[in-house]
Amino acid sequence: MKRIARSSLQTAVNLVFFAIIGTAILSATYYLTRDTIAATVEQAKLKLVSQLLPPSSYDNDIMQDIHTVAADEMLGTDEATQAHIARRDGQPVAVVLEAVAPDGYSGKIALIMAIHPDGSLGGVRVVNHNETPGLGDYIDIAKHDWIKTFDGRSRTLFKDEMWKVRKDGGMFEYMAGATVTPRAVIKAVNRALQYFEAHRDELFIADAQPAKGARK
Amino acid sequence: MTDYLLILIGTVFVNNIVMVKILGLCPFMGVSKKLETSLSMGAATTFVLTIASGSSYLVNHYLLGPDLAYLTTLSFIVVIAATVQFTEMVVKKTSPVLYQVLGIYLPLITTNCAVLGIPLLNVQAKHNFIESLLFGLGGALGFTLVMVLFAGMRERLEGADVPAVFRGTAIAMVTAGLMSLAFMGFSGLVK
Amino acid sequence: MTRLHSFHGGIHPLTHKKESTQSPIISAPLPAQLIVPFRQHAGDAAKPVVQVGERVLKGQLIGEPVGMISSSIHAPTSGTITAIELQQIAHPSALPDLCATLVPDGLDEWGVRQPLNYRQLSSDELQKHLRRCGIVGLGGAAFPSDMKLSHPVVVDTLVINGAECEPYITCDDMLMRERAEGIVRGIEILRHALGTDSVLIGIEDNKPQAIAAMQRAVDDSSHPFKVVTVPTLYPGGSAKHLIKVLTGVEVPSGKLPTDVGVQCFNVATAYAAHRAVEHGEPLVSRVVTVTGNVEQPRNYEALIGTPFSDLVALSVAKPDTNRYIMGGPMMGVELPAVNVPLVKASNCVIAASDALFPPPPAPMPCIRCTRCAQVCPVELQPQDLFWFAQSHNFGKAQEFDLFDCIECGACAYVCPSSIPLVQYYRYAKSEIRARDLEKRAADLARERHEFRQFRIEREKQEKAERLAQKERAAAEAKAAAATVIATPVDPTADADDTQQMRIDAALARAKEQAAAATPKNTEALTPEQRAEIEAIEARRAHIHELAADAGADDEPPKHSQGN
Amino acid sequence: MITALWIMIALAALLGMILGYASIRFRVEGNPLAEKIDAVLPQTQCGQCGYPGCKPYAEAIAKGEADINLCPPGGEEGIHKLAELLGVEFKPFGENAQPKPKAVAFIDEQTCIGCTLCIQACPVDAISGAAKQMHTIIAAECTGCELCVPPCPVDCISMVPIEEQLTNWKWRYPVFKLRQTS
Amino acid sequence: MLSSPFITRPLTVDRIMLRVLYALLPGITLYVWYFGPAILVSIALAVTAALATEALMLKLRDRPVRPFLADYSALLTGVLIALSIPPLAPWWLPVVGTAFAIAVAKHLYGGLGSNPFNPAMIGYAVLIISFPQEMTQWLSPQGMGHSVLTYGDQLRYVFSGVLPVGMQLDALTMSTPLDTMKTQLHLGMPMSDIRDLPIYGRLAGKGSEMVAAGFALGGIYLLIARIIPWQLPLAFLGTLFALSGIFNLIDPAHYAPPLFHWFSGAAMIGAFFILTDPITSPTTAKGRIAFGIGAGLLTFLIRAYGGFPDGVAFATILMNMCVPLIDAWTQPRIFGKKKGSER
Amino acid sequence: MTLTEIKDIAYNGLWKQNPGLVQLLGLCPLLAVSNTLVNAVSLGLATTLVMTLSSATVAPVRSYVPNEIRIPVFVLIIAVLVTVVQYLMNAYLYGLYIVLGIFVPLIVTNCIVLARAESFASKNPVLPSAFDGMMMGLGLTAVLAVLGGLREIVGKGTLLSGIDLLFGEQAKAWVIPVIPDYHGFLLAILPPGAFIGLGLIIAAKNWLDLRAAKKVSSQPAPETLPEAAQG
Ligand SMILES: Cc1cc2nc3c(=O)[nH]c(=O)nc-3n(C[C@H](O)[C@H](O)[C@H](O)COP(=O)(O)O)c2cc1C
Ligand SMILES: Cc1cc2nc3c(=O)[nH]c(=O)nc-3n(C[C@H](O)[C@H](O)[C@H](O)COP(=O)(O)O)c2cc1C
Ligand SMILES: Cc1cc2nc3c(=O)[nH]c(=O)nc-3n(C[C@H](O)[C@H](O)[C@H](O)COP(=O)(O)O)c2cc1C
Ligand SMILES: Cc1cc2nc3c(=O)[nH]c(=O)nc-3n(C[C@H](O)[C@H](O)[C@H](O)CO)c2cc1C
Ligand code: SF4
Ligand code: SF4
Ligand code: SF4
Ligand code: SF4
Ligand code: FES
Repeated sequence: MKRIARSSLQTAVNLVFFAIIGTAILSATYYLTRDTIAATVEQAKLKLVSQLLPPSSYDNDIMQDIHTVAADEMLGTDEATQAHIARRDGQPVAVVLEAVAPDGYSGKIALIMAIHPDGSLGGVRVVNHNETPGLGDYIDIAKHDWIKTFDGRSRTLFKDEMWKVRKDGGMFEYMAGATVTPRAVIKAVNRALQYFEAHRDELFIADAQPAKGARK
Repeated sequence: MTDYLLILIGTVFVNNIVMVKILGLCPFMGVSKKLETSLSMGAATTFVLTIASGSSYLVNHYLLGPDLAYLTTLSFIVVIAATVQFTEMVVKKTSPVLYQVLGIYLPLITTNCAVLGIPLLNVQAKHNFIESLLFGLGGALGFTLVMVLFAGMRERLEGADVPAVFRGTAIAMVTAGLMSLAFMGFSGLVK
Repeated sequence: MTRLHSFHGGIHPLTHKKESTQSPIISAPLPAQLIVPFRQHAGDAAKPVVQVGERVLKGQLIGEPVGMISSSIHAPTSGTITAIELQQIAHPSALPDLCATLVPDGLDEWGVRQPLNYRQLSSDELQKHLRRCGIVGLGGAAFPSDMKLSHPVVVDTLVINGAECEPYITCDDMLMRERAEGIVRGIEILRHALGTDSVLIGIEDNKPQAIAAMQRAVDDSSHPFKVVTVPTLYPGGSAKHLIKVLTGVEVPSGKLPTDVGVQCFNVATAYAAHRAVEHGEPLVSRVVTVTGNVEQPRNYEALIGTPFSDLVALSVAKPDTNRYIMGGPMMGVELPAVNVPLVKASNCVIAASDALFPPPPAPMPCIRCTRCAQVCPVELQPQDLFWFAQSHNFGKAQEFDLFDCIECGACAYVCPSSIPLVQYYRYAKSEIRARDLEKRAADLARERHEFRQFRIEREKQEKAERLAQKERAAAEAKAAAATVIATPVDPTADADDTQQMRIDAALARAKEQAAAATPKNTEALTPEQRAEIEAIEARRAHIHELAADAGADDEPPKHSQGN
Repeated sequence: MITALWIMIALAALLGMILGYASIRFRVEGNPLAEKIDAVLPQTQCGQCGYPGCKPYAEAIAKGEADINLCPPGGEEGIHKLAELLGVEFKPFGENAQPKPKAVAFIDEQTCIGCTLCIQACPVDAISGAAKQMHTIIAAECTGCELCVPPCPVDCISMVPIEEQLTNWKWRYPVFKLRQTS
Repeated sequence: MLSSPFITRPLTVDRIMLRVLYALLPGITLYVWYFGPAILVSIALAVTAALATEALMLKLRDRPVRPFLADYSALLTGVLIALSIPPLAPWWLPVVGTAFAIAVAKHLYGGLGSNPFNPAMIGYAVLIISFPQEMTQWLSPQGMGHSVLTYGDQLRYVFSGVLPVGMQLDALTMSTPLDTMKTQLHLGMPMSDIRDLPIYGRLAGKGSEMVAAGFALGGIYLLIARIIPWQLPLAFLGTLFALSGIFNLIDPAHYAPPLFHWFSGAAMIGAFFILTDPITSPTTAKGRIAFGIGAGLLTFLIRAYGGFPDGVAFATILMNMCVPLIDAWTQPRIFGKKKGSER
Repeated sequence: MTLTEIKDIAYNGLWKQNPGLVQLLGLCPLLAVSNTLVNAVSLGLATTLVMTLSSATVAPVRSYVPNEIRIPVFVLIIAVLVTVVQYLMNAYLYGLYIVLGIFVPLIVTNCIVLARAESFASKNPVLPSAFDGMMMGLGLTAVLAVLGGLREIVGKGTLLSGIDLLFGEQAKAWVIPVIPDYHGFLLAILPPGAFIGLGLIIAAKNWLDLRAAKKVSSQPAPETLPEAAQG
């Protein structure tokens, strides 16, 4: 019995020793790189935003100017997201919204878009999708420029029936053999614009406390 | 209930851990020469993987929390390695017969990417405890399924007139490729 | 009417039986020379009991059974034994076997014949008699019939095999047509020996005349035997399948028919039993079909040992004949040469030509079409057996019941890929058997090796003990001496030194002794012997040196013992 | 940082204790693998593998010290069996370990001087005879290991390949031309 | 020395394959009748590619070329691939698919008889995954499209991708009936409305239902000629019928009726010509039933819920993976052994 | 370390005992992230780094570790190293870090890392161990590179796509369009292509080995080769 106890203890001490050293090294690295990582992540997001909005068009710290958007059917989201607000000289220039097209050919398509206060689109990007490679994936900017056709469109200029693929009588091009995907994206963007119309004013009010901790 | 069923179907077939997620390949290739051993290996992995996903959920949820996320990998792998080592010792003592069959393969489970991959995916997907368990179980069942099927085919291939340069692992790889091609048929089944 | 049963599979090849049933059985003339193999039956070969140059009478014992499964061999006619040597026989290996060459004297003089009344004999006595008379199964397997009559369990049905399911062969058919009475008498003898009540005689429906003749003979004999017509279906003549058809009983895999209370004999065996018991004639001749590519296909009653060439000459082989098959086309063997002798199991010889039996097209890979499985009477999966056999995966083949295969050839007959399936099975079976033997030999070797290790260990220990005893005695003596002489040298150092010296000496002696140790089967060595061995040892050491110089690769194995 | 340390220490201590406990509690002796390997080896005891007999070779394999392709008497078949048992790839024989055809030793009884040296060399006691008497080899028990050949001072032992006879004849693997005749 | 038996029945591999090819003729004829001759070009391309690849691989593997080319199995693979891709496909599509099928799925495994996967279906799967766009543009039946391509036009398109002036590929092609159904259901159209679309005929797709019937006819010939076992088509079609029937009864707005399933897509050709590939299907009767049921189930699942409009190809290769195990676990009782007794 | 030792270790790691081709260890990253050359090489180098360090750490530590916690301790060491590498990548190569995804932390369970720790580093001194780890890592990287290149060319018709993740925006110009106007053979980029591609590479290695063996053995021309039966 004693032998067992001693052995257990010995083993434990041994393992603990390595654990301490390991944890120490790890923690050190973590604390050393933490800020760089945070900066890099921010930078990456900024880079995405810059595809939607020219950086010269705003002058605020867009990453800090946040409005939390509750989950909404119109946006296709099922948890709260963050909208970033771009301002120039304090005046809102655009809001960067996340939306989801739930009815892609193979599941959800995650979108991000910049909407100007007048309801026109700064641009749309697909951030995540599972569409068939080679068929439905032309919505991805890495594959095709199709997504750029949204640039500058607005619901004031184009009526609801124009927000369709050409095949259904709308204004959007599509690739033969894959119309489910563009339909889903167009529908989602259109609905996001409608959401914007309904919530325009509150969207441009930044959260009182753009706390860091709120980030996922 | 249906949700849980879908998780199970999704992990076993649609997002099969080996064929689609490409995890756990070393044991998949290494222990699939014989049907019996692959079944046993599957069983052992199922056991460890289910425990690992459960306990790593607990570790992650109750010990680490969001602030210590950087310890995730470290703590998970230590828990897993200990589980495997413990299982090995217990099996060795309590059931020599089972140990005969699994003996060589048990330590291999530690280095099965799937065993660490599934807990990490669990964290990424923010699964709750039951979901984590099911995800682990489903992943392991999927692992067992493809490994057993693969072993069956490899046993049959032993008799085939495979070109010399392809004999052995090369044709096994090609077979695994065609299997994963087949598994693509499941895509879209569970969205 | 007996209700008939059926078995899975089977095939309907063209029977080609008409050709050889047109004329009655005739006796083949005495050949110039008879070659009688000593192994004509399943089991161990018989032991020759005659000398070269000895004159023998017809029916005289020339080979005596050895062991349990074995049978007697008799002189087929009177004449002189001119040789007992290895000669080519009808075997697919084309390897020779021990045969007696008998030059007939033309008298065909019978030795002593001792007819018996079977009713007064016990089963045991009958069995002994049949063994003495060299009666073996004439249905193909040539299994000693006496063995088949001894059975530990109750046998209630005797099945008589008159199916003759193989194409071309008609010897049983003709025998039944012409000698039905003898057959029925033989059946009664076998029935008596077995002690069964029910006797079923199964004959395929393509032999109406044989059926009629047998029915008549049975009616005449007033025995309650049943002649049953069974459908023509190859391999309906296989004992287990005939039993299934006639009685509905399936002989379990790996078991004998007697285990389910049935025994099966061929009609010709029954006839031979009749001749042996009621005429005292040992088995020295049989009916054999000569057919195929010959001018006069027919059946002969021929002496065992008749070269096939003689029989073929009688029927006149057509000029394009290029090989001969003993047995039927489904299960027979190709003769290595046409002059090999007729044996007890030879029911047929077929002259073959490429026109008659076109050589099969080159085999293609198996396409798993399972036509073979559809016809396999044992319900095996021949394509799997083939797959494993061709990849030398014998364990799996055995797992898939390779040893239940009766080698009937039905699978190969239908195989669209023309794969010689049966040969693969035979290959696999003989490899497995060889491996089993090897395994047993290895186990034996391990045992012997371990025993040897153990013995050496024990001997070493004993020797060490003996040595220690001697040492102790010597040390005591020396110690006594030392005190007497009383040297001024440091006693401890001296003690150590002498101790060391003594140990060395002892070790050397022990080594020497070990080298000359008495191994198994040897008595204690005399001094002369030891001297001689020492000389040898020296020579050997020299040889070793030479060998070592000659090259490193000749190095003796690391553990060469004894030095 | 401090919490991290504490957590890892607690975790490590706990698991370490469990494992340390288990290592004593569930200790197992012996090596059943070597025995399994030994069962596969041909027991010729010839030492051609470089080990003094089959058992030591089996132990060496079990310890992972020896390759599986060192036993010529076992043949390729033996390697396949070992590969299967150990779950490793088949490995062909090396240059200097090619199997020879099976043979048994034969003592030329005219030349034999009855020195008993061969008897001592034979690992399976397959030689009978006594000193100064003619020796004979019990063919059925001879494993063909050739160990008795070098010790013989008068070179009277030769290895005779086992010939094919009716009793040990085997059906051949069907060979037919699938290759082009060219 | 040869072993017994010395006689054989003269039905050889090439004759079996040839009969299967004959049995495809009614279906192909109807195909040409309804969709024009483009399919013949596809078949010719695929067959040429199949034979060329087969010959090349045999040469590389140092095996005799002639007997294996003459066994028609490669040819059959080629024809089946051609029948499963859109007829108006660019020339390289059947060529790439067939070459992959023969080279990788067949010859890397040792050629005829050794391949665990159905080569034609591997070829199809590779194509639909790699070139989904080209693989989803099917010809509309004759008289359905706004214009009709002449034989020469079809040829020219296949080889150069150029259509006659004023014609658009869009106008000539459509997605298959199954695909359209899937898309429309996705868009929320109820089943009844979908069936009123002009591309549908009485049972399923206009034209394609007749082609399916043609294949069924050929299949019945194969059944009668005992070239294929009955268990496979029966179990497959039965399962498909039963499942689609049940779902159609429960929710007719979202699930197509059984006959629709039978006569659209590859169900018929799959049941009689593809699942029945002897080399890649189980060898036991029970195993074949299990195989057929499994394939039927998977086909229905993929059609009803999956990402692909048709599931026959994937169901086939998924079930191919199970064949060794099915075979091992459905070994029949052998003569003289009790059922379920340990082998 | 003697020169022959160095040569031996290098030959083992790069060819004879190549982890990806012969030992079949470390397959998951090998197959999962080899869809482009850049991904493949990056993960390969990260793994090499971890392997070198872990082998170098395990070698001196080994003798102080009781057997029953050998694996946990080794794994712990590896995990620490991997996490460090992970954070460094996260901080300085963010784009790549996102692309390689879960496979960076999974270097921990990359079988080859532990396998070398167990089978080499635990029996050898520090320097050879570190060198062995590096060579094994490079062997894996080499296979990754070949496979990644192959898949990228066949699948996309380009080479070095994604290089900008490593070297920033200006590197976009370095992408080589190997086959211009290529249709794209998607299969190669998807998982089946990974398996089949690796199968082909293994076969190619077998072919090279076989050819080399034939060349060697063709000189003495041994008659002992058993006649190959039915091909
Ligand atoms: C394998 C496969 C994958 C497909 N993937 C997509 C996709 O990702 N996006 C899409 O819109 N359509 C996809 N489709 C095509 C749809 O099924 C459908 O044909 C098309 O969207 C309807 O187009 P149409 O209206 O031009 O006929 C796919 C089709 C197949 C066969
Ligand atoms: C080793 C062996 C032992 C046998 N022992 C008996 C036996 O004790 N009793 C018996 O009736 N038959 C015995 N037989 C004979 C078989 O039942 C069978 O009749 C004989 O092998 C001929 O079979 P046939 O089926 O060629 O196919 C034995 C056969 C063999 C091979
Ligand atoms: C495939 C096959 C076919 C057989 N056909 C016959 C046959 O037609 N006639 C016959 O007497 N024995 C035939 N036998 C042999 C029988 O199985 C059995 O050995 C014999 O009837 C026993 O009688 P016996 O010992 O008197 O020869 C056949 C055996 C096999 C394996
Ligand atoms: C009834 C039958 C069905 C067949 N079906 C296919 C098939 O679906 N796909 C295929 O590639 N070959 C098929 N073949 C041809 C051949 O079996 C196939 O090419 C082999 O799989 C090649 O080894 C078939 C052959 C027969 C007799
Ligand atoms: S030879 Fe064997 S496998 Fe073939 S049919 Fe006859 S019993 Fe069945
Ligand atoms: S009949 Fe011939 S080709 Fe058909 S499954 Fe049997 S062995 Fe194979
Ligand atoms: S080489 Fe000789 S001693 Fe070594 S294992 Fe083989 S038979 Fe035994
Ligand atoms: S007699 Fe010679 S060859 Fe035979 S086992 Fe003994 S030592 Fe070996
Ligand atoms: S790298 Fe080996 S299992 Fe993943």
